Amino acid sequence: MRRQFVNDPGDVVAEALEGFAAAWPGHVRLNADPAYVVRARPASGKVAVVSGGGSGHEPLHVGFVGTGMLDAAVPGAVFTSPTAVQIRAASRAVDTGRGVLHVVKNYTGDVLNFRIAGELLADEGVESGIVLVDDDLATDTDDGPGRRGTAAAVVVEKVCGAAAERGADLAELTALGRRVAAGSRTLSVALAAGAHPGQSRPSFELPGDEVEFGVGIHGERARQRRAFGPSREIVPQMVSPLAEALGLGRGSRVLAVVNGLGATSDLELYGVFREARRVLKDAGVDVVRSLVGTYVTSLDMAGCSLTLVRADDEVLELWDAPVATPALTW
Amino acid sequence: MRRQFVNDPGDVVAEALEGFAAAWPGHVRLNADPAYVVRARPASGKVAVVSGGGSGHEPLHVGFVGTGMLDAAVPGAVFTSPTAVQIRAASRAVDTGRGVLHVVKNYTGDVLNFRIAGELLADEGVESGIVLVDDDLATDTDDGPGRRGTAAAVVVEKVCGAAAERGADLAELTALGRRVAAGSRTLSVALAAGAHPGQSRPSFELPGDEVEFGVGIHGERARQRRAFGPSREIVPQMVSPLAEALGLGRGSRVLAVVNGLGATSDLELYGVFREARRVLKDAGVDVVRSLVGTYVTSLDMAGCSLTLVRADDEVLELWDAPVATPALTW
Amino acid sequence: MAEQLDIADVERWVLAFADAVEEEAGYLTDLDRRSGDGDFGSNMAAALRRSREAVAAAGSTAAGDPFQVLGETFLGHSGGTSGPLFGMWFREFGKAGAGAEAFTLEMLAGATANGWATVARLGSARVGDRTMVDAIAPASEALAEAVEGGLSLSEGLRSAAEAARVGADGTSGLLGRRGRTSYVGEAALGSPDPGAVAVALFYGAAREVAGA
Amino acid sequence: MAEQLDIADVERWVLAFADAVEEEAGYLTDLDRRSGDGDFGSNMAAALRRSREAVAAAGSTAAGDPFQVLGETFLGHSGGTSGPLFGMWFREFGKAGAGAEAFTLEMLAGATANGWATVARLGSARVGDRTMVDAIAPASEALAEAVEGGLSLSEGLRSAAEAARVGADGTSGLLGRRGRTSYVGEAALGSPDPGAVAVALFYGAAREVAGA
Ligand SMILES: Nc1ncnc2c1ncn2[C@@H]1O[C@H](COP(=O)(O)OP(=O)(O)O)[C@@H](O)[C@H]1O
Ligand SMILES: Nc1ncnc2c1ncn2[C@@H]1O[C@H](COP(=O)(O)OP(=O)(O)O)[C@@H](O)[C@H]1O
Ligand SMILES: [Mg+2]
Ligand SMILES: [Mg+2]
Ligand SMILES: [Mg+2]
Ligand SMILES: [Mg+2]
Repeated sequence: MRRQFVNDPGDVVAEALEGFAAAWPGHVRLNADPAYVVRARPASGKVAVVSGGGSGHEPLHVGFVGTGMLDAAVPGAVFTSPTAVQIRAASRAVDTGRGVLHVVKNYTGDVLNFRIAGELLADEGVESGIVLVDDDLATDTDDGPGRRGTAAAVVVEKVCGAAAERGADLAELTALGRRVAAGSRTLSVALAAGAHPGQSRPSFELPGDEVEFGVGIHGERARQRRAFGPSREIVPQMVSPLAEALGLGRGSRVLAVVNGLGATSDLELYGVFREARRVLKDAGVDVVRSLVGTYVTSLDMAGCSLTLVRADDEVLELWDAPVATPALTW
Repeated sequence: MRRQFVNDPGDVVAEALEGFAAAWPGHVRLNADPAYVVRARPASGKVAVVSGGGSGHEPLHVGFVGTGMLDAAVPGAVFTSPTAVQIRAASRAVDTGRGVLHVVKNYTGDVLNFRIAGELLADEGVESGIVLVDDDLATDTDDGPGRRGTAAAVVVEKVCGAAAERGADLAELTALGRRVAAGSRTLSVALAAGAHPGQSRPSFELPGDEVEFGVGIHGERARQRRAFGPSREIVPQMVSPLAEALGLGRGSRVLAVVNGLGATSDLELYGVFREARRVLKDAGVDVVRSLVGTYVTSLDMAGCSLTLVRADDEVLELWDAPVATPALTW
Repeated sequence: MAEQLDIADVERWVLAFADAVEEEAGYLTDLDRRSGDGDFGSNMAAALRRSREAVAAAGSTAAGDPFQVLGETFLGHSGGTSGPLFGMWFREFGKAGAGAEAFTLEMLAGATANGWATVARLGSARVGDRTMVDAIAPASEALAEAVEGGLSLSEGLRSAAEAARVGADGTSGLLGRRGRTSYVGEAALGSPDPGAVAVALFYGAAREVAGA
Repeated sequence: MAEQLDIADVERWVLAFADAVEEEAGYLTDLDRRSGDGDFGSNMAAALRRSREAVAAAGSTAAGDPFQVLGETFLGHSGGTSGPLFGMWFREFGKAGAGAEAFTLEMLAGATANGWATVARLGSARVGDRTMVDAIAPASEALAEAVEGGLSLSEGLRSAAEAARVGADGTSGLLGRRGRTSYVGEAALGSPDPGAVAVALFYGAAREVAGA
């Protein structure tokens, strides 16, 4: 039996956005209808970086609006793409004349609505470019819509946000974002599904001796179930395919993100990070930067994802650049 | 059936600390045995602020080590006080000669071990003072060990940390911390219990139509169960007794902390914050600062706490002062 | 019958389309249940209910305006895949009739061709992929032939409506290659694609208004 | 028998205490189950196992040193309530015998009195609260009387051991006012407080080593 702190399920996102904006007045402003979040202090003279997608993944994306990262975030209903009109309105609101970079997780609805928004904006003379984030190795198949986008979005948004702050133009940002996305892969493991606001059953039930291996962030099941076991057995099953997919080897440098899917404690996430580092170290791979915490969720799913991102000097410098948002500040 | 990402349950804390220190090399250093965490760049010439307690409440306390907040944190086993020797070692490590402030949540084991540590330190000529955090209104009874300490610890640590950074002496810090603690009250509501690492059952079962009202952060049941309902019905039941206990009325100013107990989504927490603000506003109480997120947990408990802290200019200025820790930075 | 569709005709067309979709909402949803996630009919009906009000409130001054409103409404309020595609589809009709007093057959043929291109581009959908394109494409070809052959507006629209209906029916035998239906494979065979059926209803409504 | 306990005697005392607690671990845990959370015996036994090794490794040069080691071990490794209280208790014996070749009866009486004060201060426990203090206090009074009366070391320790035993037994009839036992109320009546029993074992071991 799952319960949540909600009023009417249909109002969850609007009410949460209202609370979010009230909680972070120094960082963000909310436009309620159409719904989008912009920086409290608008930037000037730079390419605007805008992201968005369904809600239910908080702090992604609204939590990353602020100096050094996003200029605007466009939240849809839970697990539902924002509309093209929302995206257009948010993009218009933050365009300074140098164009808008759309960072989009690779889901049909998101891609479609951001593409349409791009066409609507073009009609109005606002230039935009898209970076598709498609890091989910579990959906790496030859046909179909391609790999899903998950936690690598945080890295792409951070890196592009920093580069935009330094004055990069839209073409440079698009190329940079695509390079980072291309160098990112993620695998996610669920121990228990989350439940939609107002629903009393989780989206799937797992037997006690199995995990969903390669799960997404929308409560859907994975293609595989594997045996549950201690982290020392599960984590290497995540690390090795990622390292292989990215062609990592002795001397490679990576940025690692260990991300909780909603209901996973920091104790567990840090334990997973410790295992991942160990496995990578044994392979000669150097974890030069990391982010461990709850950043891209699937409502209250119990599980975690591991993202590896190929790190070069430019990416590292942009990663290290100052950022001040509700969910990420340094 | 609960499962976690762990190896041997007895190693959870040690392994997580190792991962934590590896994840935040710019902020912290770990001493593995006896276990404590100190700043990566030790402060000099200021009173050291040290906190600690059982693990399972992450990011509290280790996540608050860094500039502007704690000099050291001393984690015990899950839900178990650190030992006096651990506390002594951590305090010794960060004492700069101006003494050590111990911020202690009011639990018998914590109080005892911090008091003992204070006596051990005194024997060695290290001065220390204790601020007891006892904000939990649900345990406000005449006899017994007094109110438990919960999320107000974050506020006390932040405010005292900032004051220490500005050069306040031990007596001033002790008085300040006690004042903030005295002006803080919390109520917590659980929708589902968490489970200890390695245990497959949560620490209690709740029928679907009830919530634990006035729960603590150690998986124990509350004294009361109340009817589950929408946030607009539950939140006022939290706000009103807090406001009454603190004597809040028209014109009062408060800092509000809406805190997730582990498995509660940001969507829900921001919704709760929205309700709390609304109820307080109706009573003429001004929420002048807020913190909404997952800061003091009870493993993977589904639930949230609301803390109100009486805010005066000094407290607000110290709250706003810069802080740079893994879990709180501005 | 008139050789043009003026603003009032276009508004009637929109309402007739809304009526038809609302009437068939259960059927359309059921089709989407067989081939997707079962929200098509209710989503379309909801967006069209909203559009009715918006069109009424808009006070159109050009033949394209009701479609412009329809497009914005779909792009602004309709989730899922088909919502924004229909939004862009209507938008092409809005553009074609922007500033014009009425739609001619040529204008409708042009709007349909552009709409086809837009939907195909955005959805990467080709004929035979079991999508709305499988109704759009034959309608577009029928309209082009009608213009070429000098047919009247009502004749052209009847031809388009029939072509769209045949195209939609034909999706019953197609394996999905785009959208959610591509995940269910052969299970969708035997019933048509809901998006294609909706396109057929769109031209059916036009034919009705044109009195053909 | 000797009128003093030298380093070797103190080490024997510590070992005899450890033996006694390990032997009674099940019983002590059972007592804690009735009045608390059921971890007392196993926690004490674990801390004492660790202490055995630490004392052996320490190479004591003063009579207080083994107790110093015991105190540090309990303070550094024993959780719960009684662990740190025993740690501070042993520490008082360590201080009393710091730099000394042997313990006299006076020194033991002084250590006990200081230990009582420390435990009472830290635990806010008074006689009659159903805690270890209910065994410590009579032992302390017996030792003070023994010193006053000019008794020998072995006579004094016998008297202390007997007083501690009587005090511990007497907790069976007390309602808890400190620690977890205060939560269970009358349910604890009829069985003694485990901490008090452990204190009785401590003086019992001393008496054994003193040959009394
Ligand atoms: N890539 C695509 N290109 C064109 N049309 C598509 C595409 N994908 C789906 N459609 C159309 O959309 C219809 C389903 O719409 P809808 O139920 O809104 O989608 P979903 O619920 O899967 O997001 C299908 O019947 C099909 O006609
Ligand atoms: N406040 C106190 N002061 C002195 N002794 C105490 C106090 N509380 C408990 N004790 C002693 O500690 C013993 C229980 O120890 P332990 O099992 O370690 O405690 P817990 O498991 O409750 O933390 C009791 O039998 C009692 O003798
Ligand atoms: Mg559908
Ligand atoms: Mg859908
Ligand atoms: Mg006990
Ligand atoms: Mg215990």
